[in-house]
Amino acid sequence: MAEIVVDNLTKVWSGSPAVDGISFTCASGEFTVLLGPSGCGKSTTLRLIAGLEQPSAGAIAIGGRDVTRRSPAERGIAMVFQSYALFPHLSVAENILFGLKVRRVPRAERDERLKRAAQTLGLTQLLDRKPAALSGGQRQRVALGRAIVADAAVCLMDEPLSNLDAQLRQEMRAEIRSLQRRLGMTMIYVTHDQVEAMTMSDRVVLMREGRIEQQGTPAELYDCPASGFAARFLGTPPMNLLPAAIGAGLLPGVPAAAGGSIGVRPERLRVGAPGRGLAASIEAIEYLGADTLLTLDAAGAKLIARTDGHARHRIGEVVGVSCAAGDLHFFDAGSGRRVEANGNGCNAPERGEGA
Amino acid sequence: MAEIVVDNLTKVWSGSPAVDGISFTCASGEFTVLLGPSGCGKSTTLRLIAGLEQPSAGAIAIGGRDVTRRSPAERGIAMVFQSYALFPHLSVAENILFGLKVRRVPRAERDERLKRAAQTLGLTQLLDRKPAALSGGQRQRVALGRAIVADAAVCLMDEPLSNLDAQLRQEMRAEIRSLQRRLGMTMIYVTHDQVEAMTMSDRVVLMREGRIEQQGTPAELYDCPASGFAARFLGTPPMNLLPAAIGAGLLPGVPAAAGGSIGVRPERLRVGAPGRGLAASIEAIEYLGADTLLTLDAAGAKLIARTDGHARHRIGEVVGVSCAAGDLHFFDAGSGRRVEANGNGCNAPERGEGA
Amino acid sequence: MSRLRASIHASLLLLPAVVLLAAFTHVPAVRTFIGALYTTPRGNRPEVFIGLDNYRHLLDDPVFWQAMANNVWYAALTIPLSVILALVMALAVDARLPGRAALRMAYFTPTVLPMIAVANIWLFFYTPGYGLLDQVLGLFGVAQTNWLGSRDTALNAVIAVAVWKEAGFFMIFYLAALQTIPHDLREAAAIEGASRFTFFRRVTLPLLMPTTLFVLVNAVIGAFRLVDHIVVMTRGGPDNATALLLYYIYEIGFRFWDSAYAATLTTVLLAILAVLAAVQFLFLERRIHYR
Amino acid sequence: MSIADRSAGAIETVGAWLLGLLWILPLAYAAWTAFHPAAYATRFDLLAPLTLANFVAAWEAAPFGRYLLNTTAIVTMILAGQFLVCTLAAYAFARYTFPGKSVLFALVLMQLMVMPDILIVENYRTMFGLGLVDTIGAVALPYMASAFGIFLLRQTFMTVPKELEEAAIVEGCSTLGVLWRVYVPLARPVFVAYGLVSVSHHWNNFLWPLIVTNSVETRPLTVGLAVFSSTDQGIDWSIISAATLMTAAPLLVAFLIFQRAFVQSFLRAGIR
Amino acid sequence: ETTVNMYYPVAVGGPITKIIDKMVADFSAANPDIKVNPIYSGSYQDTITKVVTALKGGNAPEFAVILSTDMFTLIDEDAIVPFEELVSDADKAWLDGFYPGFMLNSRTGGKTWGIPFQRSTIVQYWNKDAFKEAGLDPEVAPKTWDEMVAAAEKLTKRDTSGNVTRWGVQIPSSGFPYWLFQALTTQNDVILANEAGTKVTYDDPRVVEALQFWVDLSKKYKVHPQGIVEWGTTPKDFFEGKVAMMWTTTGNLTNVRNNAPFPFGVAMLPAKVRGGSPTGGGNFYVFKNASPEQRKAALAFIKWATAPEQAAAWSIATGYVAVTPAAWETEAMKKYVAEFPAAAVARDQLDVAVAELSTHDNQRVTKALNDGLQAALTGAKEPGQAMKDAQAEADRVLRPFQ
Ligand SMILES: Nc1ncnc2c1ncn2[C@@H]1O[C@H](COP(=O)(O)OP(=O)(O)OP(=O)(O)O)[C@@H](O)[C@H]1O
Ligand SMILES: Nc1ncnc2c1ncn2[C@@H]1O[C@H](COP(=O)(O)OP(=O)(O)OP(=O)(O)O)[C@@H](O)[C@H]1O
Ligand SMILES: [Mg+2]
Ligand SMILES: [Mg+2]
Repeated sequence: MAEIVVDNLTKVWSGSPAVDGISFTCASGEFTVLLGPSGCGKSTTLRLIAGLEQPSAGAIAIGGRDVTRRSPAERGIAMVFQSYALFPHLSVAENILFGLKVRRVPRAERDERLKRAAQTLGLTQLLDRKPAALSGGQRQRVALGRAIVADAAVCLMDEPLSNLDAQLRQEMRAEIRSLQRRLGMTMIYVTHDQVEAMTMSDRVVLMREGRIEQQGTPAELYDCPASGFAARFLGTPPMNLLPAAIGAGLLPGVPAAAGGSIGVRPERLRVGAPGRGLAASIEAIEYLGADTLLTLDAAGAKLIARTDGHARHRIGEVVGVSCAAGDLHFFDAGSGRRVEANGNGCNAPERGEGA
Repeated sequence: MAEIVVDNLTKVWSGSPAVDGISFTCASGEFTVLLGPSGCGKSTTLRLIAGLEQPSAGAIAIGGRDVTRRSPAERGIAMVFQSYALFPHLSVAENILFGLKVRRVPRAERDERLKRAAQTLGLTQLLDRKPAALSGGQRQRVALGRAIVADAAVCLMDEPLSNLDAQLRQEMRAEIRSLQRRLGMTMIYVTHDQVEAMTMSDRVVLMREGRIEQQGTPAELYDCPASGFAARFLGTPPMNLLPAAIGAGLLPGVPAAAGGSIGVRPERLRVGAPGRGLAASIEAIEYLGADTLLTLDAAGAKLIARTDGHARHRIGEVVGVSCAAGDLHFFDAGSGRRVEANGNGCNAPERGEGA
Repeated sequence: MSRLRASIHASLLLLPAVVLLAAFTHVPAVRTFIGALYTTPRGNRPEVFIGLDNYRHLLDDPVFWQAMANNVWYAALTIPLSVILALVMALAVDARLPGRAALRMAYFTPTVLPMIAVANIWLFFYTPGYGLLDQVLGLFGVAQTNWLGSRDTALNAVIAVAVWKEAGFFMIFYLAALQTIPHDLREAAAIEGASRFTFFRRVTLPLLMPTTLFVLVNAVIGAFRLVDHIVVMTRGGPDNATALLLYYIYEIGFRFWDSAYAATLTTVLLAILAVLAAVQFLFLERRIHYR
Repeated sequence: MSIADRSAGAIETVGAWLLGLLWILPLAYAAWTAFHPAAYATRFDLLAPLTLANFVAAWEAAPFGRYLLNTTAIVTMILAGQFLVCTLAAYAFARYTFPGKSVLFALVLMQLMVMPDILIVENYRTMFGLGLVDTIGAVALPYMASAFGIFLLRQTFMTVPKELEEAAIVEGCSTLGVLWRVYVPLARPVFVAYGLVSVSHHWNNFLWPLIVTNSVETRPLTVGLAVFSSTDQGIDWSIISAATLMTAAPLLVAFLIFQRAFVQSFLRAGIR
Repeated sequence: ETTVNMYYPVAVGGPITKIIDKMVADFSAANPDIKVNPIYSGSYQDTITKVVTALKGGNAPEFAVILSTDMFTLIDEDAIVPFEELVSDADKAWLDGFYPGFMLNSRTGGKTWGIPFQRSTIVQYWNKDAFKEAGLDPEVAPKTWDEMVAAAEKLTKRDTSGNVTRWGVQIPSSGFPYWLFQALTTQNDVILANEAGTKVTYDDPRVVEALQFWVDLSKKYKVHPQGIVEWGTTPKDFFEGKVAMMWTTTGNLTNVRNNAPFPFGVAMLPAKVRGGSPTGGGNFYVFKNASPEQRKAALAFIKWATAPEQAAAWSIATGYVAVTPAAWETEAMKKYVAEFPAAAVARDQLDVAVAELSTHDNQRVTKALNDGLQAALTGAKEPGQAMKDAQAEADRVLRPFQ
């Protein structure tokens, strides 16, 4: 229906490339998340796909048709802008209905869709307001509403939930996901929230400085990060990366000779009595409600371990840190790429399908 | 030095109150987080404190001086706007330095502060760009930079990190917190991210529809939510709220008679073999990398339980769900307020002081 | 969008304007300017090609040089005065002043009132003895002055009228432009402790630059084009003291019916204006931030 | 607000009002003379008798009712034409790149400089050729493409945030749709400003309408007004003032109505 | 039925357009086969602009009322036909029935190009109260320059600080100072231009002398305001008592009569070597592009409009000088003069009236003079120098016509 194929796409802004020869495919009806640090080219990629920027090189096909030179209107897309791009002179309702009016959707249907979207987004009370009289989150929801009502085959969203509170965000996540499924939309979704990336997407494209660092299912990225960068980018707190010499202490039988670094996720670390595993002292304790984060010092290397909410530790206490065999990741010293050491192959666990 | 006292503050927008008689105190050098759902009045409160809106009623004192009728410039504050409010015609450097130039800070010092801020924020390469040529996250960092260089006694920030990726956000969090400590700034910080609220703040003010729902230390709010709303607002996934009749099954000896609801946090639930605690079936399994969320059905009531990353459960499996005595919270049926049932007093654990 | 398609769209959008402009400005203008190379045709004397003779004559024409000098002085005063006043007015009526609706009206009236009538009223203001100006100055013991009848004051008296007429006109455009400056910038600046003047200089003014370019170009052109009040008030007198280039052209064209010489003068005036406008445009356009 | 601010504010208010008084002085004077007998035209005496005789005399000197109608038709026609033609052209100049754009723009700006009076003879010939002499269309036609308007609207359109256009395009707006639904509403204060200025200008335009029209059915107010100016007998300020007020009153009222349109609240809060 | 368009200006106050419309209606009643279409065309200046524009656009009117001084311009544009071509022999007498003073401006090269219609001349008005106050005979106006200076010196009034509160005499000098100056030169017995309109005598010593006198009125005698005196405000100055005597057109008679709050007198201008004044105002011209029938129709209207009854009515209604002696003999006119004797002063002055300065390239030649006059009056040049410069410029302009 509306597969998106991005082929060797490049966008250069006055000399420096914002997007640097990326290629990926987003199958029809699939939900792809673009992930990456600030300024890595996510929005630019999205704008290129939308046709709002002309690529410096490369091609884009939507639904099998090369649309590289087509106007945005011809691409059949809906979009949520990172900056919202609400029309300041139109009310919330008019903003949401803008595209439908332009496309001459009959009035009755328009009203119907508006009502549904407003309800979903909790905007029913605000339909007559101008954007200037809305809170930040409300504006963002209006922007979202505009994309939702469009029922387009392809939907592009640029951090559509960044200004919403956790609860609303969770609802919206579920809503967007189910809408996308129901309508069979092909979705490209930019977010900096890895929980969103993990829970919503079929596929994650991790970008770094205009290039693709790794792409795959969320579980693949989490369990088999292709590089130190990918390893640290997904997961909060991020994976601990230790010099191989030190990290080897976590588990008996790990060769420390190879150099490079060893990674282990905070939640995989077991903090117990001293003597077992790596000896470390507790430097800081951060209580997060559900968990407590321990910052540990092992021979000068810092580690973070996540433990239960009320784990009773004290600063300065000396503990032993260990982990299971499958929990270690090895990265090359120079390139930072993953090394499949000791036959420690990567097998992502099955991902339970959400409700 | 710069204590902020908000007294019975009210702001009415054409009939409906956005802020409705709130009072709180932010001690000098304290870090207060304003938390609450979208549209609850956080930004409005901040803008009232900054002097950008005139209150409909109430007073604001900063450093012991009533500033209710003072201009923003006289209040000695720095602010990060939710909408960034960058000057479109000025470069990043000029935007950041705007306030310092206005205040005639000597050139050498200006350059020094700019350099430091740009480094902290990772903007060094972008100092000559105009805002229009920045990514969303970069813009937000410029807005942050403007507040950081000001060294003001009072600093107000409105969702300053919402467009940053997890890693950068974590760095910024630490940076802001340490800056605030170092300079002894009084900070009021709006966020929708409860991790930010929990890790950064000395005090949380939880708002709802223009009123204060609860205020206290993060641990107080997390461990002793004053209402069902507060209980569900903090924590992801939120606290499970079950009808007392069902919830009583979690723990032997809990009286189901009282009515109202019983709350328990997902991470406090222990999922074990059937027979122990409440019988429930697994409806969905969501893998988040570090954890797995189980959605459970217990006699028609839905629960979420957080378990280890690779907990091996299957959809449809029947399990027993239980928890410890101190983990239950009781809420009144009508008002939703907390009920201290059975001497189940609330004692927030000590909070480990972070690095 | 492809370049070709963009070009087609653009040309369709421009078509009506181009046709009308060509029909009623460019073609007649070109015909007029060709006329500058001939003698003026009269009913009983057909035109004769004389090449650049008209331009040579122009160099020897003392009234032309006088009008030129007058016009330079006139422009040097009216342009800055009217543009600055316009900006001041716009800022005043954009702020929350008491009675700003009435003030807007007051500033705008010169644009609404017909020049033929208004010039007559100004004539009264300047009348020696019992004119309003002399009546008011008389209160301060200033002697009677023949404002329009003396070579020393006539041009400046006329300039005052021009400034009066132009400032409110430009104010309207500044006022409209002020509305498009986002309010949160003002707030951010207020928090940074910027005084209103600083905000004006560092934010408002740069963001008003597109309008300023427009106003400046028009003010420059206006300084060479606005002569209605001269026609009524002084007719270029006394002794050409208030003769401006366009008035002189008007006189040559519609009193002397010397269309060839009028075309010559027009060509020169147009060249001056084109250079001035181009300089401003090229100088400012690159410095303007359009967002 | 601090005391310093407040006193600065007070000074500004007084200054603004003084300037306003200065600016309205001619109108005030016109009102004074129009409502008083000629003998008081130059003497200001609070007890001077009021009269409407000047208005009666002015009204009777020409068919002002008909002229008013004609003028209204002319300015409406010009304004409609200008809005259409200039908006389209300004949009092309503001948002398209095409070969020869700057040359074309320079040619448009040329019109700002070429005074229409100079072209009267040629344009009359054109109108005569088209058989339009003595029609309202002939009065309006040469002014419909206005370089002033194109330039003004171009400047305005160029400040409209690009992302709004992009949002509209993504929503499926055509070129004209974007113009109509985004640019025009966002430029509303400027359109109002331009409208007021254009109407004022053409309301008061004299020479071209005088030349190209011959009959009462086509002539504008100013031609009637000209009866009172520059007579051999010197100036009768009373009658000129009365006639001026009569002709300018609709404009003044229009201004009072439309000046509110300058204050548009929607762009006031930051939309990022 | 023949339709003819007539452009006409309005140069005096009052409902002129209505008067014209009524005239045309009366004419139509008498001549049902001719339809005259009167087109109001602004001031004199606007009218000539409109006429020439239409002419160059190929659409000139059939006939028009235009300044008598524009005769050469119209001839040079080859726009008009002489009346000798239009009138039958029987009508030749009609051509001779006008005051010769008016015909001076209507003929050149032995042909009659224009028919006087709305004509005027310069007269002096004086304030009888002021005369009384100054100890002068309020019923007698000065008859010579010397008398005028003497009277003006008495009439000029100063307040304690030396500011003048009333001037003795005022001769306006804005816009078209040449016309009033021509009165002074005529009185000094010099004619400024030849009949062919190809030569001027601006630098004649008598011209310079006349200019010197005008300058001296303010410089030497200090009885006349300094600098340029505005034409438009001069009547108002008179009403306000700011001047005791003014020189202005007979067209102001009605105006002064209605607005002067004091008794006033009207007299012929004072003499130096001789009395005299230029005439002014507009003539009928018939245009070449009119068809023979249209020319005939236009002529019929012109004849009708200048016939004694109509000329008298027009004069009474507007204040213009009736253009034929016969008009003054009508009952209506006699009655009017009896009521308002001042009206006859202009007629009496016609005996000594001269043609208004008119040459080929008329406006340019008069501008040369105007500039010179204003330069002298504002003190920028000595009168002799000013007139020499003006002569040089006029010679340059007129060279092609000589
Ligand atoms: N200028 C205004 N006019 C009218 N209502 C307004 C205006 N500004 C805000 N509001 C309303 O006031 C309420 C509080 O807005 P506020 O911006 O304080 O919310 P918030 O807590 O910051 O929300 P968010 O997290 O979405 O930014 C909202 O319902 C909003 O719609
Ligand atoms: N118009 C422009 N001109 C020049 N450089 C630009 C422009 N727009 C973006 N850039 C640069 O291109 C890079 C990629 O920008 P982009 O907006 O795609 O980042 P992003 O991944 O969306 O970041 P964020 O998460 O912060 O929104 C950034 O370094 C940015 O500064
Ligand atoms: Mg982005
Ligand atoms: Mg907010």
